[in-house]
Amino acid sequence: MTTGFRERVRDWLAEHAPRSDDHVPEASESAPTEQQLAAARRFQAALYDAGLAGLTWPAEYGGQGLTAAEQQIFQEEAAAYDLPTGVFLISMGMCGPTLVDLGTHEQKARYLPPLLRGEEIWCQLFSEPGAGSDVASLQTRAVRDAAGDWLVTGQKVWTSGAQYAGFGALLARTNPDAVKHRGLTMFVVDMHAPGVTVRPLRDMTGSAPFNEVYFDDVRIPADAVIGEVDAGWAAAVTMLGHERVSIGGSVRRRYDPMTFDSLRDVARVRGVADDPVLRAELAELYAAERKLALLNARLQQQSDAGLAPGARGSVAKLAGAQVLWQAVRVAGLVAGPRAIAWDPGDSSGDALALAITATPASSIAGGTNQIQRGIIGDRVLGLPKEPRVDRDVPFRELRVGTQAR
Amino acid sequence: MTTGFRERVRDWLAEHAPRSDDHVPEASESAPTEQQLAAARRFQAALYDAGLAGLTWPAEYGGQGLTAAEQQIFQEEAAAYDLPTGVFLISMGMCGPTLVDLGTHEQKARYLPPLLRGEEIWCQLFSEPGAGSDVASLQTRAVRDAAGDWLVTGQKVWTSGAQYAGFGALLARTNPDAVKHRGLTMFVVDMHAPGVTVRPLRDMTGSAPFNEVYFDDVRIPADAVIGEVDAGWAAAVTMLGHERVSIGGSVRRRYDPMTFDSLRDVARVRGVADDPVLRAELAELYAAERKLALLNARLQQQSDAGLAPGARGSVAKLAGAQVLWQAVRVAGLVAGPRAIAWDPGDSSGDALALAITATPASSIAGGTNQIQRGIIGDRVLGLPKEPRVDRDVPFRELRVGTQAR
Amino acid sequence: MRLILDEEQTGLGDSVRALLADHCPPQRVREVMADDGEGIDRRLWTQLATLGMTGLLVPEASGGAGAGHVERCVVLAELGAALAPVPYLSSAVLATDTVAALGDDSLAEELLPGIAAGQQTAAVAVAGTGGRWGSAADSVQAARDGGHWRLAGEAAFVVDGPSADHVLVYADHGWFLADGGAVSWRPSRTLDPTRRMARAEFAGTSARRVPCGDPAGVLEAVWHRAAVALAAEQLGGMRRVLADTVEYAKARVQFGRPIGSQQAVKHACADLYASCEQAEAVLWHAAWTADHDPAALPEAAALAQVVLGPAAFDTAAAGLQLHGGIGYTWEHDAHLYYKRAKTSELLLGTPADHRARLADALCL
Amino acid sequence: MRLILDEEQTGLGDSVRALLADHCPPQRVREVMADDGEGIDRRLWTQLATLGMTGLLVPEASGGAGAGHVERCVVLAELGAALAPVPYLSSAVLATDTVAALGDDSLAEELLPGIAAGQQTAAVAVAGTGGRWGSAADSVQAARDGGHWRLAGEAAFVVDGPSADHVLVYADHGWFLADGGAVSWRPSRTLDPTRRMARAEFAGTSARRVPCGDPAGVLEAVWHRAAVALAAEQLGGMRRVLADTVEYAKARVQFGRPIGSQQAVKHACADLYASCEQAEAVLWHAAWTADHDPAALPEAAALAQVVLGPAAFDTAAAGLQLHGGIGYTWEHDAHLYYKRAKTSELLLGTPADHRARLADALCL
Repeated sequence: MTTGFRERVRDWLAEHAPRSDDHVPEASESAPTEQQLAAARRFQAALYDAGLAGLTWPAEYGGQGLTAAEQQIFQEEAAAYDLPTGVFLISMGMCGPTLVDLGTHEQKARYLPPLLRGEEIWCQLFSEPGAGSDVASLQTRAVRDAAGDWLVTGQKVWTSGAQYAGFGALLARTNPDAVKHRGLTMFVVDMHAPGVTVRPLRDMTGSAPFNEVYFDDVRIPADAVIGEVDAGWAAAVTMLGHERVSIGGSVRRRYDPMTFDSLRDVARVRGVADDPVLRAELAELYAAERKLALLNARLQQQSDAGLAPGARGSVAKLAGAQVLWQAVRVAGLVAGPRAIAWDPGDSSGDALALAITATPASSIAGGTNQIQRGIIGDRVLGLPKEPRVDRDVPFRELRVGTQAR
Repeated sequence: MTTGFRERVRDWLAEHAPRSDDHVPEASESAPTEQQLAAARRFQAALYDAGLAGLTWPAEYGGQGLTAAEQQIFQEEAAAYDLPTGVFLISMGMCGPTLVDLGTHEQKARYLPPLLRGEEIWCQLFSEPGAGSDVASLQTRAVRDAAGDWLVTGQKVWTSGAQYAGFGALLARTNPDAVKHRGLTMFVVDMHAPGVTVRPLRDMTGSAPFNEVYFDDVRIPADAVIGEVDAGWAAAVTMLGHERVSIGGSVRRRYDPMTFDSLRDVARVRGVADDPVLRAELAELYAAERKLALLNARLQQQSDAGLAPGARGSVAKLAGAQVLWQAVRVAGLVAGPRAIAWDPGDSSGDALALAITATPASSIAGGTNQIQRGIIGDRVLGLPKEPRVDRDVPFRELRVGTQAR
Repeated sequence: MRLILDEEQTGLGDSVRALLADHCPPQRVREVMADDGEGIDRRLWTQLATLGMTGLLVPEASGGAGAGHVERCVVLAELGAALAPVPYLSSAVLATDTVAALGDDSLAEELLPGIAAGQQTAAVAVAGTGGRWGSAADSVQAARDGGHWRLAGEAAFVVDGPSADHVLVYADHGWFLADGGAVSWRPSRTLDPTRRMARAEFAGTSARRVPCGDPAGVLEAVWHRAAVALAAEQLGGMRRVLADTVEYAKARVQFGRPIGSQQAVKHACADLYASCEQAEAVLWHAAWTADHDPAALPEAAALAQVVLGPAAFDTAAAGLQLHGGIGYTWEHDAHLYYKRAKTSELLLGTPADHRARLADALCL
Repeated sequence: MRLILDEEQTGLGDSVRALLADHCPPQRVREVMADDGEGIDRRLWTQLATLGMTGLLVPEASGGAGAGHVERCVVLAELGAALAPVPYLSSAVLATDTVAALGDDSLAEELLPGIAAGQQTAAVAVAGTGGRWGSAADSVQAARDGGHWRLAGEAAFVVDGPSADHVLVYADHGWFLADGGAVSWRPSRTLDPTRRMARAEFAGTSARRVPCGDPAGVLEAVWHRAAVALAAEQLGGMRRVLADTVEYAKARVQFGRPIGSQQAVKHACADLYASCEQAEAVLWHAAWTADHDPAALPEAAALAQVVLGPAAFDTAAAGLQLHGGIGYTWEHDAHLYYKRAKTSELLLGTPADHRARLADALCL
């Protein structure tokens, strides 16, 4: 039966996958154009109509009710294409699965089908200026009014896709008298509700793939709670678990100036590939890249054999960032001054500079290197936790972020 | 007047400083022979008789009552020699100054003159198997008996010079019901008292420059307390302050296989000095060594100008260890297999292997790299301290070391 | 060998720092950076000139201060800390030092008073399109045309080129002086938005040949002095990043306590401090050597770039990392120091090139 | 490409680990180490032989197990973790692989059954006194003497030489087999007290020439297999150091809490784990490649040494550091792993040599 499925997927993709020039940037890469967005929605709708969206999700809510085996087959076949599904990554990889896990029947019936068809895109509203690695210290407040509705005020940051999302999964503080992990609640928020303001957030590369989202007395109905009131931390952990899986699965597919292959070519073009010192640097970079690739392949084989990577995925994340930093160093050595000034219109110059400028994200976004080392130490090696000074204190009495409260 | 002093020192040293083949190893290096010890004592006595020992110490107790200026002059002149004073380093640099600061008149009168003459050598008894970086967690107990004497039981470790020391400055716990820093007392202990056992402690190089010292109901009279009962932590801080000054002042004088000069010569002898990769490695090692040397020179100039290095000395200690580790790496590259096997009788092979084997001490002894970074962060940069879980708990209730209590 | 500043030098740094705090806050840097023009704050430049900063190494006879490299490095460290958008490195360092090294009195008389007064700026064109220091000699051809010379070809990576009144060119027949306005400039895109560079196109551009027995020797002398000066800028950036990072580590709370109380952050800050302290010592040694021990300068200057280049970049990268997400935003200044540090690390050659220079100086 | 072990391979590792836990505890390693003799635990060697471990790569026809590199690496990882004082690397790897690569049936018939049964051991002499792999060809001269050959000169860094029954020598005229007892041995002093090496002195030593069309090719093939085998030993050492260090970090209390709860220690342990996991992947890839994709072996083997050599040493050094003072004592085992790791890092050439091999394989 799975053989038939593979052929179906392969045939469908061969017919419907867009050519690479229809490329849609991933949510975390840069903001898509209206046109790219429309093309992505069309593709996702076609995927849904072909019975290839939400493979493992319940059939009752628009999914296909299949197993991880079919999902794996789809991914293997899709690996040959550059599908324009980046803008749905958060919807499909994080918000949707969390709704499947924790949503009410009404929520799932209302939200999952249009999510799967690409009609409604979701974003994730956790991080705040004062709450990055320490998400649970967030300050956005949701206060219940007499009618049982919630009124939300606060600011979120680093929100991918907020500019085109119809809905968001919002984490807000509903009980400031509880300790910090206890007084949070997760909500479905309509991104077009009055009081929601989305502003692009420019990052150090100069582009604005992220947003800041401001909530000014935004009204949310009582039935928009995901999971239980004041049990938002558990819901967030559920969602972040789905995030880790999606991050680990991503691959560098398109031209990347920071790979060994690219930098070796730069060295050849500049005529410095024979320099023994640069040759050694390139070989070391290759070794670093290769050992990470082999680690990922081994994690995959272990996973296929039934040993899920879990927190060990942090090793790949950490090593990935380290390889990139090493590549930045080697890029300077092989490209020389060309890495710092180039002619307008020289797209390889633009690409190299963008890659150098984007590298810090690798060791910050999705959990800093420091956070990854903590995860490995705590969860993989079982080392004792640091003493926590914020566990037993009502949130109201805690200092957080850098802001006056 | 100081001009005359410089000449006096210069003349005396020219006449009395031993030739380099009379070399006496430093306390932390390896155990001296009886003969070396006797020679060192003779030299120190002559120094004392010439009025050149204890320059800044009170004249009342055998010192010369001079200023830091004369001390500085002496050190400058002595730098040209390899004086056999290593075995007195702890006596003169730590125990003596602490007695000057905290001792009673009787203690100073009894102990300082023979200490200055080299007749009685001192050792420092702080560290324990369960209390290294965290000295205040030590478990050696001193219990007062009906007569007011103290009975000491416990084990000390990493004690330099205990095998030839006449006296020790001992830190012991006198009140286990107090919090850990409050229940300690410092004592003068007679190293030949019944119940004191000194055993050589072999380190990873195979030599035994250190000792373990066991106390089994050792009786110490009431007047042997240095400073106040239960105020031993303050006394220890005083003594460790003197230690930091002596460590910062040490220099690598004799042949050292881990220097740039030595490793460049190894590369030349092996005919690999022209290898561009090794050339680059050697140049990097030179840069690391040179920037540390320039840092030390700058700290000295600042100190001369009235800005004492204080905790900034930890930078030199940290950087020194890092240079050595870098040198170990370069040594492998330039010496190749010769670093791992050599003919019996090839003393350069012995020296290289010893240097590789001794390197870990550089980042552990005298405070690990981790401790140095903490000192820089806390005291130089003024970063907030880590939360301490052991500050307010009676020592009796604390877990320490790895031992059952 | 003196590795600490005297009172006068300390005072000099204080006054420049105060000027920059008032007139060149980050907001001002960003205004100039966003401007499509020449990328220079002319008003600030004039203020620096008024204080005598623009002619520190110009002899008093030519209207300069006749001061030393140490003084100039004191100023450069402050400019580097503020990312001040002024043509100091190009005009007060590279061009001034080239004129000095050429030793041609009439050239000095013609250029230095204007440079020292800050009324005119000059740039140097020494790299060809491949970027190697000195490779302009391969890519710019000089030909005699009657009484004067004409230049043809291209030079690249010319710092502050388009805004310069004069351009000193290292061409196949030695050193030439061209009028800035006579050169055809093609502004480059740059990693660092606070430092402009351009490609110079010569198409029969009229130029004056500067008599010079050893053009390559002059080029070397300029490199050594530029390496020291750039290291001073790099040191300034390191100090500023360190100070900002320590301040942030004290203020930012996470998991109920300041992040600076976490060992991961505290120890990283300690490492930055250790790196910065060693960089200080190397820089002041190089500056002192430039003033007092010219024979030792090739080694000291190479050492300065070997140490400061990577140290300044690593510091900028670590500072950004320790700021977390906020450091990755355009709004925060961390990225400006990051881009400047990578640019400076490669401006006079790569760290591997500098290491090779050091190895040469050590007779390795 | 398979990077994980199957059940049988896992079981193999378990049984060797159990054997070593019973018969080769640290105390036993130290007894053999302190002994002036050959530095080998003969009883343990016999036990390994009884389990069939000594002839894993020997064909079944010659009395071996006919297993693959993966299986041998499983065993080597356990031996490396235990620092087992047995001539496995010398006899079951270097000598066995040399015989296999030489492809001479009569040699194989003569040597392999004894080696596989663990009744005889063999060593290889390939380095001259300078230590370069293969340089014995410059320092050992072979001359025909009637029907046989005589060897003159010296080879060095011969692992387990004096205890070997047979010695395979890479001399100027190709490969030779000499009787171990006929060689004059000069035991070397070694950094690693658990691995003996010696200098072989040949003074007209009678030897048999092994016919071989491409002696250098055989040498290369042996290097590739040795690089993989040594990497397995290195991985075993890394795993053991990591486990010991994590255990210590949980148990040791400082400032009122286990040191493993301090970020400085925890994050260092995390880095060791990350390094070890990547090393595992590289090792099993190299072992799989040796079994299934010989054409890719030069790259995979070089990669294994480029990665595992420095990683194993850095792990040993960091593990020692994290133990603090106790790790610096002779009594603690940390120094044995430290000395073994530095020795292995340089045993088949330096990391720079291995990197050059990798660059060659990548056509850089």
